[in-house]
Amino acid sequence: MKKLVVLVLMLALVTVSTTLVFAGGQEEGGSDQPIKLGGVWPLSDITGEQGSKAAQQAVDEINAAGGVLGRQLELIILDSEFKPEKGAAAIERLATVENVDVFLGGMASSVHLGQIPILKKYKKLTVWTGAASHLAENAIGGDADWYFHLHPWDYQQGGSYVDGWEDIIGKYSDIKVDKWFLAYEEGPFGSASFESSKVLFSDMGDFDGESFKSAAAGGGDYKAVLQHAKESNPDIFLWAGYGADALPLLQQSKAIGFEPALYVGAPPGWPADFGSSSLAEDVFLYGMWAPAMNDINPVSKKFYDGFVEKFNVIPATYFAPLSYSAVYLIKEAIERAGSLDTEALITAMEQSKYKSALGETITFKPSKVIKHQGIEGQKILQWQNGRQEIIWPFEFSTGTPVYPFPGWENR
Amino acid sequence: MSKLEIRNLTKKFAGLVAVNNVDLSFGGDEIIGIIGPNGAGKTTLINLVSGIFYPSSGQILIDGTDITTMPAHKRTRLGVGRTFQLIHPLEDLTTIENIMIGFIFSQDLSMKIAKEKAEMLCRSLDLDRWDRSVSQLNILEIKKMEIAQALATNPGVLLLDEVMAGLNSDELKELIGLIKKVAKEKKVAIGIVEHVMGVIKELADRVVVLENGAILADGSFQEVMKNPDVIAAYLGGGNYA
Amino acid sequence: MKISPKIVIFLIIILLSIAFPFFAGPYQQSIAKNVIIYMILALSWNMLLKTGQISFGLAGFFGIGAYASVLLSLKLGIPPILTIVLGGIVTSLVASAMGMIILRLRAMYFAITTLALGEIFRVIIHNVPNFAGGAHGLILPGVIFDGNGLYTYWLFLGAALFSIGLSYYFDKSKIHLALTAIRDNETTAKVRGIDIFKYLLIVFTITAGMQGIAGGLYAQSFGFVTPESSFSGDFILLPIAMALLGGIYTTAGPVVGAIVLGVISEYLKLYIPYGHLIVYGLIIVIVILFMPNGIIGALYVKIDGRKTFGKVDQPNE
Amino acid sequence: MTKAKRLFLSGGIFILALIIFIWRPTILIYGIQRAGLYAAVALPMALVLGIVHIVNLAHGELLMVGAYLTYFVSVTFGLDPLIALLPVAVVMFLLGMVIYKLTIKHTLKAPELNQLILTFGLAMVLGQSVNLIATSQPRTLTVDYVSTSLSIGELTFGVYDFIFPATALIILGGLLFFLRKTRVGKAAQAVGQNPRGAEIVGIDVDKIYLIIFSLSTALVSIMGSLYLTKQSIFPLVGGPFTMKSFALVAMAGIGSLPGVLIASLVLGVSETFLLSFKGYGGWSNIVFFAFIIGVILIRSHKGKQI
Repeated sequence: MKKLVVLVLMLALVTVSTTLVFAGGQEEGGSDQPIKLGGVWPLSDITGEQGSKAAQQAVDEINAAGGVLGRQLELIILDSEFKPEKGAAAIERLATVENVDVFLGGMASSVHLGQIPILKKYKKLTVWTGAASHLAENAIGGDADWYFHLHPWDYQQGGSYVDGWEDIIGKYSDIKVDKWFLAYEEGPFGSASFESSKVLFSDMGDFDGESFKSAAAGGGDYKAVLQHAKESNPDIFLWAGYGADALPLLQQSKAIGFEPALYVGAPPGWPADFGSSSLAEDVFLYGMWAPAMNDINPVSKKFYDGFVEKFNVIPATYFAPLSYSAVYLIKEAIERAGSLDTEALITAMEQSKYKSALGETITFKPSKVIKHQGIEGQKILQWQNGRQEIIWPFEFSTGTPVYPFPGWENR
Repeated sequence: MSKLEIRNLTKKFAGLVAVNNVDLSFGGDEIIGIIGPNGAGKTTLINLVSGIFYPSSGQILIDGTDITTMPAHKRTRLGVGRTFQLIHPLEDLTTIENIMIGFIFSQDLSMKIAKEKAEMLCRSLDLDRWDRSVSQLNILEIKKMEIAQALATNPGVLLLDEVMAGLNSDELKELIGLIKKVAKEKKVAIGIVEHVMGVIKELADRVVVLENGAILADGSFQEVMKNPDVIAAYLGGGNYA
Repeated sequence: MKISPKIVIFLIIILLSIAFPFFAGPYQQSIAKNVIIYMILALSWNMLLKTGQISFGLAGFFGIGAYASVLLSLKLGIPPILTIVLGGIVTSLVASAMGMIILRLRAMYFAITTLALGEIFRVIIHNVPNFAGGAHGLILPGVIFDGNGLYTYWLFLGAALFSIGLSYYFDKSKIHLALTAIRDNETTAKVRGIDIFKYLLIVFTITAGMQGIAGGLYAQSFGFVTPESSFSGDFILLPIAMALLGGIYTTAGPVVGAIVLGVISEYLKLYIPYGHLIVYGLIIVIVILFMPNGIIGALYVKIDGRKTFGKVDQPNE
Repeated sequence: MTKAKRLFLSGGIFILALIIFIWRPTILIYGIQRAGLYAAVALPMALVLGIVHIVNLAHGELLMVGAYLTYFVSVTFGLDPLIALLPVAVVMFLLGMVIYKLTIKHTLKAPELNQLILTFGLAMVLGQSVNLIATSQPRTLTVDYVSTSLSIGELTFGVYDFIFPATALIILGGLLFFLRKTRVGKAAQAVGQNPRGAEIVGIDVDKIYLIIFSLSTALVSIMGSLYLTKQSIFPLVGGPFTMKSFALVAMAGIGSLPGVLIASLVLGVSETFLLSFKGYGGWSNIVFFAFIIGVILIRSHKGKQI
């Protein structure tokens, strides 16, 4: 009996202390208070880690330059831990405990799917940098005017590749692409690439593909899929996987003597020092940004130098400039709106014309379902002399394509 | 009044014959002693009857029902009870709970009635500290608990496997008295495997001697002890008297 | 019926938890909901553990429940609450069919087989894109109660109380005796009339159903399922850690463990945004080292002076 | 099993292997390479499970830490990873000792679940610490010899991967020699079979546990170094290996080191067999788990309950 009483009392204690611990301040933001932005990223992942840091960098820059509307910005960063329920709880906290005015951040579609019901509840201005799955777009729906999505949707990425290769073939007549082979990791990221590409590339010749288990998921043996690719002898070999797959794929291609004329990789990020490998030379890649952008884009240079100075590392993922851009988009919208009223912010956001570090001037247009889609495509780049050079769109190009992919023996 | 019949029972383990063509039946309130040298197949026989192992061939019947291939818990319900040579108490349960198990699961009694019955049983066995955990019991109490556990399943036939092992002479006397009382009051047929000849002499109405898995002799204690085969077997296998 | 202080305190806690949304904000409620999901998993896992069987199949059943609930909503238009219950029943049916085959395995062989079956479910879901959305998963047109936090919280609380009640019933009824007997010594248990297989099957089926219900709640409240998130390995070891840190073989243990670990993880990340999981891991290590019987076990030792608090069979050798 | 049966079975397997080899030689080549990796990683876990009787959920994380150490040693001192693996293995042996002394030793008397969750916590600490220090960005060493290939007629395949089966055989041979021929090894075997009995005859059980756990840590770290030469590493790279090894050990039967090799071979070859059919790769994951369940069930049917 006694032990039960003690037990129950302890339970009660835990409940009460929980409530107390999480009862946050509910004070309203006065005009001298900072404007609060709330960001959610998976902080243990390089995308989330650098994305959140780049956002902080932008906030610090803006504050150093006097803030917005005479007020400072404050960025509250929460970890989604790559878990939908944690990502959703983070939004609840930002909305109710921290009383932020704007949501931003994002990475991973499944986490975002969990957050969407909560975002819909608060309908605050939301600027999202990740989540490419069309399921997320469907879940957001067509009437969410407060939602601004920067990252291209999966089908848009596929479409941009079609445009890109058509442009490249048109410009460089020696490049021939009739037969495609796509090796894709079996998770949602790779499957989405395959399904959309299969439809989109059907006009551009033979399209074939097969899945593999990514090293990120405990795989890393690509010999079977490479063997099949070799047997189908494509003009262009693409792979959609993760950074950890990049070099082993090349090594195993070399080992089995597979030498396609175009070798294209589409991971969200590349391994450190990838460029220093001789195998990496002249591999094409899809991406939104590379340090090469600094040569032609002053915003990119400013972002890059600031990031390196502040954090002492090189930005390794395009989620960093993307998050950086998100903060500036928000800042400009607040300035245009002259207030933090959501309606005014949405209208101001719709008028955005922000020259971003990614090259594009970001404006918002409707996509298949939602009203406000920012960037609509990826870029085609190529590893040349250890550096990612931008090949397409030609307006951002920092290099010309090297074709064909040199044989393994000449490296 | 139950009756256990064992017909032509054989059990082989990987070529070794542990029980060899045994025919044995007893019942009513008979107490039979099962003796024999180490490795004679006594415990295997009990294991076969209670359903721990299944025989290689032969038949086991209780009150005419064939239980040869029946799972152990069903045999218990039909009245086969036993104790273990190496004691197997359920350590995470209290003593009374250990005993209640039999009432609940082989006689389908409710928790409340099972508890009352278990307490009654404990009293009748002079086992007072029934609310303790098993680890706090002494050896005699554990033996009593084992017997109570088996009695709680309401057995018609109770097989006791070296239940006296490890007891001093006072404790031995107490337990012998108890078993006599149980046999008389509960009308249970008891098969008792024992090394201590004094116990067999005291308790058994009839004695069966096993050697190498087969029955060597079957009769009253005096008869069996005079049997030259038995004497030879025991002289060969060491002195147990 | 005489009113004991135990019942009074218990009622107060229930009332407090029902009234929780009125003095705690949506964030606290969402934490509570997350805690409840893990609490149900921890409780159900602990219920099966009483037989000595260690299941790693939690994520598999969680995923089946989640998918069943979403598919029933999408394909048959059944109301969400009903699909959660039906999802639990579907999971139970799957589990009982599996149990027929695998419940004679013991110790780590059972554990690894349940884990493998969970993975097989995930791979199957992954490879049937037309039926279950394949690698992308499926989304629901809306979430349960149209996102009304109050009702959702009460639904979760209801599920939690149901699970606690079930677990408590397992502690107090004859099932407790059967399960403990099976864990302590199977030979004794069967010789005393316990149908081991029947009880294992019952418990396996019921606990899998609870795990399926947890999956259904999760899917309906967030409005989606994907193979990766619905069958996530997080639903295996975290609930086990919670049950163990709270104290196994009791109802209070998993409840306390889920609350403590669930709250700590939220608390930590506010102060250590980058790297809080290191501290979380360290807490698990330290508690296991210094409270091998869990929080409730440590309390029992304090109150009862009892040294040991149950034990699990050693691995088969 | 009778001798005739065994002969018949091995003959059948040999003929099957021959047919596969003639039909699609790559299945066998890649299958053996894959099996080698599985076995070499699973063997140290089998050792710990067989003797210390703990399921080490930090097994994969120790591989990962070994790989990262090798990476940093190689980059800093410009060493070839195959040379760097030696000092790293020594360091990892010491790390194993520290982990054992500080944590595992104190939970050995507790139920096995406590060790499971303890090592789960350790895995979290190791993984997240590396994540904080080195970020989640994959890291790679480029070593030229890993893509060495051999062409026989039409067939071109990588030969470097044979380092995995070779290592597996060396580890297995070494461990068997250690356990059967050396004094410490024999003592370890006695401890594995009956720790209490071993204690009575005067074996220092704690010291044996310490040696075995540290040895296993060093061995798995060597596999981490080898893995680094072939693959990119990242903080979560080890996780899948833990479960895979655990499953293989269960398939092999606890305590059987050669069994791990056979289980790995069966799995490796059947996975590559399925992968060789285009479009069925996604189902090859099922093979792994179906095999585990099948083997465990068959063994439970033949023997007693396991």
